[in-house]
Amino acid sequence: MKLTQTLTAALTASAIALLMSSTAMAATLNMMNGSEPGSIDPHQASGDWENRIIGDYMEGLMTEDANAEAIPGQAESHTISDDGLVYTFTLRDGIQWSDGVPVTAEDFVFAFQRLFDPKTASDYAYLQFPIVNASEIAEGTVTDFSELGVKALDDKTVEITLEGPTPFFLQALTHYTSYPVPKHVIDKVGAQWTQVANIVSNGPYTPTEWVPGSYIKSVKSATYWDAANVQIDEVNYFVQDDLSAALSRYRAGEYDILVDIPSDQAEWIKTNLPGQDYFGAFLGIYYYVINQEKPPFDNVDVRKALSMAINRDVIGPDVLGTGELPLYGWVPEGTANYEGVPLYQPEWIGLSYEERVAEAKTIMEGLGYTSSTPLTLQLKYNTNDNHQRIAVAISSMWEQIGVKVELFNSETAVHYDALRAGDFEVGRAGWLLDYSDPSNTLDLLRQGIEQDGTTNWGNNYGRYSNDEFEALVDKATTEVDLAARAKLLGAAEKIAMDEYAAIPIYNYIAQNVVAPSVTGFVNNASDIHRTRWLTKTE
Amino acid sequence: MAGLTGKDAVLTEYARKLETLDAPKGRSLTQDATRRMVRNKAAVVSVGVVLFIILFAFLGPYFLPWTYDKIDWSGIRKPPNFEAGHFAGTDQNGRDMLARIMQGTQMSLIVAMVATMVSVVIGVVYGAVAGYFGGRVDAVMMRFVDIMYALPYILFVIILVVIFGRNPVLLFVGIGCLEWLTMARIVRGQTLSIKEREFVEAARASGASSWAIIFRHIVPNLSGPVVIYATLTIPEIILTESFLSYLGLGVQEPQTSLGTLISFGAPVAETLPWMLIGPAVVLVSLLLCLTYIGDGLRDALDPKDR
Amino acid sequence: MALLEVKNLKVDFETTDGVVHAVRDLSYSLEKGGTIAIVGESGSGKTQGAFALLGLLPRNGKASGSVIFDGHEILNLPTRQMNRYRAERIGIIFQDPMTSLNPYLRISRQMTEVLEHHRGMSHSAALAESVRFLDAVRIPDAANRVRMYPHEFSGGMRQRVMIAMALLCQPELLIADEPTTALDVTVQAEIIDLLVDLQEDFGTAIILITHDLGIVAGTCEDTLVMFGGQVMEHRKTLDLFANPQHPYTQGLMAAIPRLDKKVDRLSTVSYEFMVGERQA
Amino acid sequence: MFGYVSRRVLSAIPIALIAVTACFFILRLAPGGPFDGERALPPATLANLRAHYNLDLPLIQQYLLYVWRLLHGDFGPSMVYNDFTVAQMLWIGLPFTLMLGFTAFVIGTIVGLVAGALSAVNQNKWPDYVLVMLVMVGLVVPNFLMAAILQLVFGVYLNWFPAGGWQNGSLAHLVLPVTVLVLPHAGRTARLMRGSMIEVLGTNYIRTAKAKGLGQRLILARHAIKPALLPVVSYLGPGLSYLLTGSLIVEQVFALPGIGKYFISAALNRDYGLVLGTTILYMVIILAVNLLVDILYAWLDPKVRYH
Amino acid sequence: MSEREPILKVRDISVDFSIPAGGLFGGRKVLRAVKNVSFDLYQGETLGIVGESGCGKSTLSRAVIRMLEPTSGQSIWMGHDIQKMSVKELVALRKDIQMIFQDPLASLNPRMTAGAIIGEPLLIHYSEIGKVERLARVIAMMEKVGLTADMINRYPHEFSGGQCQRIGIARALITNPKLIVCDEAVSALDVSIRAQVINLLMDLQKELGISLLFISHDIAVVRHIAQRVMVLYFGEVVEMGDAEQVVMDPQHDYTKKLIASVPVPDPKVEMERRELRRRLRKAAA
Repeated sequence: MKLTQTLTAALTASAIALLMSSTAMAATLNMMNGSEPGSIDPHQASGDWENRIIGDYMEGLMTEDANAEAIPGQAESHTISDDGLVYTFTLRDGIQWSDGVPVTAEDFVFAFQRLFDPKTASDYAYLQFPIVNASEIAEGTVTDFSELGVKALDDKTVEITLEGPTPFFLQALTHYTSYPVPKHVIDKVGAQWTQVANIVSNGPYTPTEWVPGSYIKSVKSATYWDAANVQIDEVNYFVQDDLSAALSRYRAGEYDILVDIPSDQAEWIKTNLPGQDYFGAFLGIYYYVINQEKPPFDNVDVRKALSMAINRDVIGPDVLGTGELPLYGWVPEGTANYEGVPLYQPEWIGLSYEERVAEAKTIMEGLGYTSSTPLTLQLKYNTNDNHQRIAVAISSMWEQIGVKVELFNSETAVHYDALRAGDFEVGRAGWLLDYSDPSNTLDLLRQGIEQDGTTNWGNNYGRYSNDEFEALVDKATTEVDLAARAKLLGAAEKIAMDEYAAIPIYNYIAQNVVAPSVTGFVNNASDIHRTRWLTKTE
Repeated sequence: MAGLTGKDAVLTEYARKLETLDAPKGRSLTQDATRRMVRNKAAVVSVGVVLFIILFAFLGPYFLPWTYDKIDWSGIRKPPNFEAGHFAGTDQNGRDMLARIMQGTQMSLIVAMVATMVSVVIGVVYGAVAGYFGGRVDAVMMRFVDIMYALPYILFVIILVVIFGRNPVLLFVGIGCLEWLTMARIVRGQTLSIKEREFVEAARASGASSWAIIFRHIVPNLSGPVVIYATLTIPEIILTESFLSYLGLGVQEPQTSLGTLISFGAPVAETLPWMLIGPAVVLVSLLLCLTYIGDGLRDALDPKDR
Repeated sequence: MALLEVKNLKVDFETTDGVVHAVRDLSYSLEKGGTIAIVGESGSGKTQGAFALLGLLPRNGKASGSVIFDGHEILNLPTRQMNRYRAERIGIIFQDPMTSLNPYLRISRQMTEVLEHHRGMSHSAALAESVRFLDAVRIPDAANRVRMYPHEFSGGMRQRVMIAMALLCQPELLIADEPTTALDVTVQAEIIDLLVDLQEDFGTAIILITHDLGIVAGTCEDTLVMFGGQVMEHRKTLDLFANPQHPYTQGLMAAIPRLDKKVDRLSTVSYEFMVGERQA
Repeated sequence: MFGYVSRRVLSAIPIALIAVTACFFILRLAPGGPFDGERALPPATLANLRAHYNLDLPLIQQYLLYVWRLLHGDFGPSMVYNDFTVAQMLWIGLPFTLMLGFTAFVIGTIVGLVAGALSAVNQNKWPDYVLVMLVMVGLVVPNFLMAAILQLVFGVYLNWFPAGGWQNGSLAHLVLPVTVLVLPHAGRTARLMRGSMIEVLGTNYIRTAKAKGLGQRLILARHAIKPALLPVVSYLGPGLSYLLTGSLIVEQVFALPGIGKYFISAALNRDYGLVLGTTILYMVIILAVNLLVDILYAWLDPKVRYH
Repeated sequence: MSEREPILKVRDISVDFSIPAGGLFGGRKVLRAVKNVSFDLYQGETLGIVGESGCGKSTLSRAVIRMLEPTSGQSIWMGHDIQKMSVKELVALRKDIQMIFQDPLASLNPRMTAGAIIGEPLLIHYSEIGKVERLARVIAMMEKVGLTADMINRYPHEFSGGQCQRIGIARALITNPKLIVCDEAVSALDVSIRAQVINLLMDLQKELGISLLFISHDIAVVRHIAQRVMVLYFGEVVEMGDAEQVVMDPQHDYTKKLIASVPVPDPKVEMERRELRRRLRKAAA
């Protein structure tokens, strides 16, 4: 009895000591963050690795919860006008920059003006083009920034006016392009404001150290409005391009979170690091584009045969080994604002793979392509192990239906340059959704815009063109009712997919690996995990 | 007329003599070197191994049930399985590793040969010309080499990939065009010393033209250092190729090379070891043997040892 | 007792073309302060026969037989023991003064190290002694030139440096391996005269290895003529020249164009004597 | 001496300028541009970006502008990394690259020299065979493979050293990357050293040294090392450029800061400013090292010194 | 003698070399290797040039036949100034003037067979003749210089030094030249072989009536082979005249020293000469 008591006392004491030491010791999260950030200026960034850093130190009017759903951020509340065009936000009380200067509505207005300013040359400004006069300012047709649809009604109130009803706009406001920037600092140091010596934050963390090529360190910001609930004191965002090296370092205990893995190791991780794999579908599609300006690819049957012959069931689980889900439609499962629209499925979904191949073969034979007189095509992909494997697998699948494939890989810049120029037959592409809305992918299939005598096809590399599709999407942009809008978009998706505007292959899977010491990490469709929601126990 | 000078009679007599002449073949320096080489055990073993690898790479595929680009859908990333005919396992695309190793070895060998040949031809001509003419010509030509040395190699390679991208042999002709710098320097140095040798002066005294001297007297005497350096260039190029493969600038799929195979195998060394071990063993033994052969040749060809 | 007693010295080389017998059965002896000339054409084995004494044969060379120096067998001694004879008691001068001096070290370093190593002298004492020897071999301005590098000396001067270096420890025996072959005639004469004078001054025994019968004539008491690794003739120099016995010696002497006699046609060496030997 | 160095430096300037010019135009010849990413940019944005980086000017004007800025010590902006100028990035990465490179260079050279010399002295005996074998392994294993193996064995299994990263210059973080760089460099140096040492040991002046009764150690240390070093010294220049090329793989695998990896990534991203900046920096390093090597050579070889 | 026209007239040939001046990175200075040398050479005659290494004798001989460009001076070959010849004329001249070199092995391309080496001048100057005839001439020449036809396919390293020099002589003779420049042609040979080669050269000269410019550091050899001797000392002619006369009664101090230095294979004579040299040295000091 006495023994038990002493034991318990000792245990309690040591538990307390442990607790105390862990609270005394700063919790540091070491995150393998992929590539070198190009910029941590919200208006210059363009990648998810930059988003992780920026989203931790800046906060927009709206922010993401652990499930990456939009929740109030710097704005305490908001109202939306009935026509869905005017959003009015009320800022929280007492929010301030990390140097103690209050965050005001003016900071937001300044940020949006800066975002669209042609001089800023922001890559992603177009994400906020729903705002009145945004695109006009970016294009230089409107030069008076005060005509922008973002206004400060007073220090605490921001009013944003949109061109049309945009059901995903609150979600879009979680994107870093909408973050405020500190006017008082930028006025002083200009573009140098992101230097750690100058930078101020309004989010949970403040960058304090940046060794290019190595890491960025952010520490908890005391001035953040919800600082009391932020558990992790320090975050290191490590630059690490080599994925297998990253895994080695994770295993050596040098990282707490891996945001990507070498795909061959997925199985190994599941077996050897049980419970640490956070693999979940997220909003991204992997697809092949077919140049519809080049015969015979203008023939829908050829595209159909090519699509049918791809055995999507083996690509994710076997070829990649990560278990990506087969994708037949254009809008990935789980996309918001798409309630009531069934997941798109081609009419041959019920056939077995052998039957599909047989039918595809018949189609091709009908067009005169057999194994002795094959259709020769060039398949372009940007240099990457996974793209290569898929290309190899698919070219072998296509071989069965009388298609001879020549593989051609090049660096990213060259690859996309070729896609954009229409200098390809079949090409690999992918799209990670910027915000959860069907229009984000459907816009990829919209017709090109005539300008200066040429057609700019934008991201519609395959140059798919269908007036009916166009009309439906256009109509949806002005539709306020979400259900009706979803229906319009669903119809558009069906038209495009029935015509094989492109060949979807799989739905991306987020491949995070999280150490057991880290809690609060939740798989979500946007693959956004703000450090604010995480806890680390040493 | 014929009898006037007696020339014809003399000629006839010599012509008859020539017919009966059974002059023994001399032992050329090359033959001498070969004999010395044969005494070098490491080199002989290496030659054997290299020959074996060449046979393995070029004849091996005829004895395999699978081709290098054929996908076995039932065997994706599987360890060696003799029943299915995958003696060295399969890769992530379900292709037979052994067939791919053979094809990769072929590719690496062809590429190394082509690039080496190109670099040798350019390097020898360039170096011999610079060295022989000397003076201002030499200064300008060598300055150019200096500039090339100071330029980042990888840039050229990227341009080359863009231009020649789809044809590995052409790409490596291009790499050969960049690899000749050292060869040119070595050849120039040798030429500088050879042109001081008396037999070159003898040729000049006989009225031989500069080009005749370069190609008849200097170039053949460069064969020692050229052969040695060429043997050492082969592994260098194979390594360069693997470096490029690691960066994703190597040969086009579905063709492969040892470097490509290793750069794919290295990250999965733990989970799919058969993807690394096979190509690594071939590459390392190939490079090892080539280096030993290079050393052996140097010992055999080096006139100082004679 | 003779200073040096060479008996049945054999030197074999293992080459890629098989074993080459460079020296077969070389025997001679040399008294203290005596001189002997070993004469032969290239390939006669005269040089290798001398190198074998000091264990300086190339890696692939093997010596057998017996070499007694001052009562001790020194043939094939381990390097450590041989080093006590080298330079200390037996000096050697090589044929090519251009390559035999280390081009990367000053003359001073190359000379003083001998004295420092064998005599344990301080550097400054060794330097003074070195300068004295450079003076002795008639190098002008020795005190300054001792600090120079070999390539700053002419061929004849370098050979003088070599001689000075070989004599530093005042060895009992000096082996001069073709000491003048690479030099001009006038310099050759000076060096040979120098050697003879030094021999008189220091009482050093000398083995003079040369291909030139003319040099031998005025210098050595004994002369040994070698051909193909074998001794053809070994006699007092005066006798040899007055009355050469071996056909090879005779032929050799007649083949030299002479300044003191005019002939219309040089006679050449007949190798007929070899026919019998080869078969034997 | 000063005159020589300044002459060499002056003569390097045209070389550097030609090289910069070549690089500038070759880069522009390559298809793709800095803003060809996975997503098409709206034409307005693209135009804004091009104007921002002066890419809308005629090529020759861009070139002159670049050279003009360069002469003022301005490397211009990076087109991918917006928060730093090229000069800033290089300035931050350079000390690391130099530290990594020179540490490996010094260690590799010393290890190579010692191994080569030992090998030569014991020519065709077992220490020679063992050393030659080790050297060969260093030479033939591609460095990315070596890096992966070392990382796995010493970083993960044995956990002796960190598997990557760079914490305030801790020595432990340097061990593995330096080893990867050292092996091939030491291998090449050892091969050269072995060859030249064997040659030197066969020279007449070594025979003279032996005839002086000097011990083997003294002969090696005083008579053989210096001449044997000469061919190795002339290799040091190219050797360092090999090392710098190798360092970009090491920097990538071990996730180290440093300018090496910009070399590749910037070229692939068509980040013109960064590629040129890195190129120029590398060129300056290589030219400077070559100059140092020549001076070292002259110091080692009295014949060069006096002519 | 004087009525005959010389085959080669050399007038005031000088050669300057620019050499590094020394010092770590110093400039260059001019070294005059040959100073205003003039001589005549007649058909069938041998002129010996004697001097020590570095005295400019090789430079002189090469400058005369324009193997290197002299700084000034003329050399008239059968009425034509060699120094003014065009490249084409020079090539033609090489047919008439051939050279034999010092190092028998080094002067032969190690990668060519004896036949190819000897035949090369034919290939250059008589490209019109066929392969058989060329071969025939090569064999004929080989036999003339004492080689056998079965050696035609052998490589230089398979020959002895004397045989190599015979190949060199055959190569020089095959174009039927009128003048052969022998640059230390016998210096590197062993005594016994040297005698053979000297005899061969003298025989061939007698038979073919060629002129020789015989360069050597060995005055005994020169005396034996040449009718006239020219003594060069630091690029200048210090003595020139009948060979017998120069050797027996040298006028210039340097010539005296040179002659006194040549070893004589006779112990008694050699002892006396050493005494003589000692006296000369003392006198000089």
